[in-house]
Amino acid sequence: MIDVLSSLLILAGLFFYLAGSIGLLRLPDLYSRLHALTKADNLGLGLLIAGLALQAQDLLIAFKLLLIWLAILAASATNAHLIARQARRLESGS
Amino acid sequence: MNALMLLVFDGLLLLGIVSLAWASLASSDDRNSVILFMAFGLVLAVAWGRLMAADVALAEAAIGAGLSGALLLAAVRKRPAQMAAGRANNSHNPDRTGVNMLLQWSVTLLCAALAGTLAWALLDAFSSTPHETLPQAISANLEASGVSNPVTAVLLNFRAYDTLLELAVLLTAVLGILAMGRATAVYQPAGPIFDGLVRWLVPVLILTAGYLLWVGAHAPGGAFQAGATLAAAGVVLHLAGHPRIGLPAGFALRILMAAGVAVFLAVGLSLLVMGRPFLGYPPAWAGALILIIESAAMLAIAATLVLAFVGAFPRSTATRAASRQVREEEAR
Amino acid sequence: MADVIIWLVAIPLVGAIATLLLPRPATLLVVATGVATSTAAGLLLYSVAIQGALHYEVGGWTAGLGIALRADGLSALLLMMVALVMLAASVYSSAYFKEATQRERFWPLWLLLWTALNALLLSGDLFNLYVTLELLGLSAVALAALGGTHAAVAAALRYLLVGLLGSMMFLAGISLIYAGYGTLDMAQLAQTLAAGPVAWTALALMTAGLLLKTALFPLHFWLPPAHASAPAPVSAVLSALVVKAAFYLVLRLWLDVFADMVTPTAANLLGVLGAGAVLWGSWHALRAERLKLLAAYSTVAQLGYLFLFFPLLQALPPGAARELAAGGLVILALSHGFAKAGLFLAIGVIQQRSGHDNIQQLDGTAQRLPATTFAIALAGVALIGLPPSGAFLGKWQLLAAAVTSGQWLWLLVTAIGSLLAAAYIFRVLGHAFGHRPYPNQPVAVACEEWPALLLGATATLLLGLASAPLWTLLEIGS
Amino acid sequence: MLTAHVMYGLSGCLLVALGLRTTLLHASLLRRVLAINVMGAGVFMMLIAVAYRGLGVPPDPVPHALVLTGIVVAVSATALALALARRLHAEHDNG
Repeated sequence: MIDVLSSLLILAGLFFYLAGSIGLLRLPDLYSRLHALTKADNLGLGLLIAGLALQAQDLLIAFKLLLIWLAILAASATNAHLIARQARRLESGS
Repeated sequence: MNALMLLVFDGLLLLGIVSLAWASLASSDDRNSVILFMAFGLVLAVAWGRLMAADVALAEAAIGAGLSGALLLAAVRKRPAQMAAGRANNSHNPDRTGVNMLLQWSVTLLCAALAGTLAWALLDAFSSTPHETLPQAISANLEASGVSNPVTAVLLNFRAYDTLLELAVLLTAVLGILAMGRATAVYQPAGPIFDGLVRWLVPVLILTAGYLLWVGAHAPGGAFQAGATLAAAGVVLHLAGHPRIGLPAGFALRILMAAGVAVFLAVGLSLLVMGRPFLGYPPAWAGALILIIESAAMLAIAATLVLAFVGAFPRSTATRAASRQVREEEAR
Repeated sequence: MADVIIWLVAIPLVGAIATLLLPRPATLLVVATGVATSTAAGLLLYSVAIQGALHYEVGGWTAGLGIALRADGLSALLLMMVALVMLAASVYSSAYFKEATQRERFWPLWLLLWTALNALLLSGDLFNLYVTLELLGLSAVALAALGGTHAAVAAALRYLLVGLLGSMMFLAGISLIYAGYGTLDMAQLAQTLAAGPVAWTALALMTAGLLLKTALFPLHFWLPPAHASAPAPVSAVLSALVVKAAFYLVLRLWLDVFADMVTPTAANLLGVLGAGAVLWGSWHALRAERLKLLAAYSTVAQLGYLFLFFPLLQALPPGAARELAAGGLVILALSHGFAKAGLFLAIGVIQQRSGHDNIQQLDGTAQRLPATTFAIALAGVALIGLPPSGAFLGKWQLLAAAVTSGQWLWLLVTAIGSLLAAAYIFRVLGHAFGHRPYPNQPVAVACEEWPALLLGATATLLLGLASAPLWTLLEIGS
Repeated sequence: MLTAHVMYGLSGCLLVALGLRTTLLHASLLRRVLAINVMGAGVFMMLIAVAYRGLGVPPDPVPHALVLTGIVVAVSATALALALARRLHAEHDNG
C-alpha cells in the first residue's frame, strides 16, 4: 500500500520534472522559462521527496528529506528572482 | 528485471556523464562550458553514489562541482567592456585546413589509441578476481583505527601521511594565489531577497559543516566535506557583497590557514617524541586525536578555499570603492 | 636511527609553517631549518653507509596498509645534494630578495618545495609519490611566478598545465596498478609485477607523465621559458633539483620496480630521445642571447645525457661493469645539480649587478665580479665534463659502457654534445673576460657570491677528486 | 560480462582520452583547465569502479580515500591556474 502510494508520488514528481524541462526548451522568453523551471521543479521535487519520505526507515531521515526540500525551495526562488532582476536590468540598460 | 533496470540506469547515467563532458569541452562559449562542467560534476556525484562511494559523492558535489564551479564561474565573469573585446578571441574556430587538420586527426587518433590501451589493461585487471588483501587488512585493523568509517580510517590513520601532504598542497596553492595578489572582482551588496536567503543559509551551512565533521567518524563525511561546506558559506557571503567574508585579519588568518598542517604535524611529532611512530596514534586515543586533527583541518580547508576563491587577503577599505566601480560598469 | 627519515620531511614542513606565521624573523628561521635539514640529510647518509638501506613505516602500519618511506644509497645521496643546493640557494636568496614583502611570500613556498623534494625522494608508495609530485609541482610553479612579470607568469602557467597533465598520466598508471595488483607499495610491487597489459600500460603512462615533467626532448618546450624567467634562486633549484626529482622516479621505475619488464627497444627509445635532447639543447644553448636562457637550454641537454644511460644499462649484464655505469649516471646527475645551481646563482648576481644578462654585453664582468666569473668557470668545467669534475667521471663511465656494449652511436652524441658545451661555455667566458675599463671597484657581497662559488667547486673539485665513497654507497640498494 | 564496474571503468578510460584530446588541441586556457579536470574525473571513475564490489556489498575503501585526496589536489591546482590566468589578464588590461 505504502509502496504504491510512494511510487505514484514519485511518478507524479517525475512528470513535473519532464514538464519543466520541456518548458525550459520550448517556451519563448526568459521569464516564462524561469516560471516553468522553478514551479515545476519545486512541485516535482516536493512530490519526489514525499514519495521518498514514505520509504524512509525512521522519522529522522524523513525530516532530513524535508529539510532538503525547504533549502532547495528557498534557493531556487532566490535564484529565479536574481536572474529575473538581472535580465530586467540588462533590458532597461540597452 | 531489477538487474536490467539497473543496467539501463547505468547506461543512461554514463551516457549523460560522457555527453556532458563532451559538450562542456566542445562548447563554443566559455561560460556555457563552465556551466556544463558543473552539471558534469553533479551527475558525477550521482555516479559515485551509485557505486557505493558516498564519501566521494559528498566531496565531489561540494568541492568538484560546487567550489570548482564557483572558481571557474568567477573566472569567466567579465565586465561588459571585456565581454565585447573578448568575443573575438573567445569563439574558437578550429582551422580546418592542411596542417591543422592533420594535427587534429593525429591527436584524436592518439587519444583513441590511449582509450583503447587503457580499456585493454583495465579489462585485463578486471578479468581476475578483485584483490581483497588490503580491504581485509583494513577491516581487521578498523577497531584500532579510532573510527568506524573505513574511508576516514584510511584518510586519517592508515594513510594519514598522504592527507598531511595533501593539506600542504592546498596551503601551497593558496600561498601561490595570494602571492599573485589579484583579487577577483567584488560583488555588489545583495538585495533584500538574496540577503534574506544568506541570513539563514550561512548558519545552516555552518551547522551542516559541523554535522559532517562529527558524523565522518562512523558514516560518510569528514574534514574535507565539512571544510568545503564551510567554504561554501564564505563564498555565499562573498557573493552577497560582504567584504570580510567572516574571516579574521592578519595573524589570526595566517594561523587559520596553517592550522591543518600545523596541528597534524604537532600530533605526529608529539607521538614521535613520546617514542611512538610518526602519526602512530595509540588505539585508545586515536578517535580523539583524529577528531582534533579533523577539526583543525576543516577550519584550514574552509579558510584556504575561501581565500582561493577571493584571490587575496580580504580588505575592507578598498572594497567599497571597487564595488562601486563594478556597479558603475555594470550599469553602463 | 630510521627516525631521521621522517625528520627530513617534518623539519622543512615545520619551517614552512613557522615562516608563514612569523614573517619577521623568517630569514633566521630558514637558516635554522636549512641547517637542521642538512644535518638530518648528513645523518641519513651516514646511517645508510653504516647500516645499509633504511625504511620507516608511517603510523606504525605495515607497508601496503600504511605508507612506507625508504632510503637507500641513491636516495640518500640525492637528499644530500638537495640539502646542500637548497642551503646554498637559501643563503643567496636572503640577499637576492631586497624587499620584505617579497621575502614574506618567498620563504614558506621555498620550504614547502624543500619538503616536497625530500618527501619524493623518500617515498616508497606510488600514490604518495603522486601527492609529493603535486606538492613539488605547485610549489615550483608558485615560486616561478614570483617574479611577477608577464613572461614569468605566462611561463609558470604553462609549466603548471604541463605538470598537471604529467601528474594525471602518472595517476592513471597508478590506478591501473591498483586495479591489477591491489597494492601501492613499490617494494611489494617489485616482487609481484608480471609482464602483461596492466604492467606495460601502467609503465608507459607513468613514464610518459614523468618525461613531461623532466622535460625530455621533445617534451622540453615548456622548460626554457619557465626556468629563464623565474627569480635566480628559483631557476637554480628548478634546473638542478626539480626536474631531477622526476628523473629519479623514472630511474626507480625502470631499474627497480619494473626492471623485469623493460625491453631493449623501450630503453633504446629513451636513449634516442636523450640523444635528441643533447644535440637540440646544446645547439640552442649556443645560440641563446641571454645567459639564463643558455643555462635553461643547457639543462635540457644535460638531462639528455642521463637518458643515454638507459640503453647501456639495459645491454650490460649485472656485474661490475653495470655497477660502474650506474654509478657514472648518478655522479653525472649530482655534478650537474651542483654545477647548474651554481651557474644560475652566478647569473643572478650578474643580472642584479649589471641589470641584464645579455651575453653580448658581459665585457668587464671578470673585473667587476671576479668570484662570480670564477664560479661560472667552475660550473662550466662540470657542464662540459672536463677533468677533474664529477661530470668527467660520469661521462667516462658512459663512454666505457658504450664501448663495452658496442653502442657507438651514444659515444658520438656525447662527443658532439661536449664540444657544443665547450663552445657555449667559452662563448660566455670569452665575453666575461673581455676587457672594458670600469671605474667601479670590484663588488663583493659574501652572501651573494659565495654560494655559487661553493656549488661550482663541489661539482668540479669535490665530486671529481673525492668520489671514492660514492661508489660504495651506491651499491647499497633497497 | 557487461557488469557495472566494467561499464564505469571503460567510461573512465573514455573521459581520460576526451580530456587529453582537448588539453592537447584547444588553445583556450580555461578549456585546458576544464579538460585536465575531466581527465582527472576519468581516472577517479576508474578507481571507484575498481573499488566497487556490487550493490549492498562494502566496497574497497582505499580507492575512495585516494579519490578524495585527488579531488582536493585537483581543486588546489585549478584555483592556482585560474589565479595565474587572472594575473595575466589584469596585466593585459593595464598595459
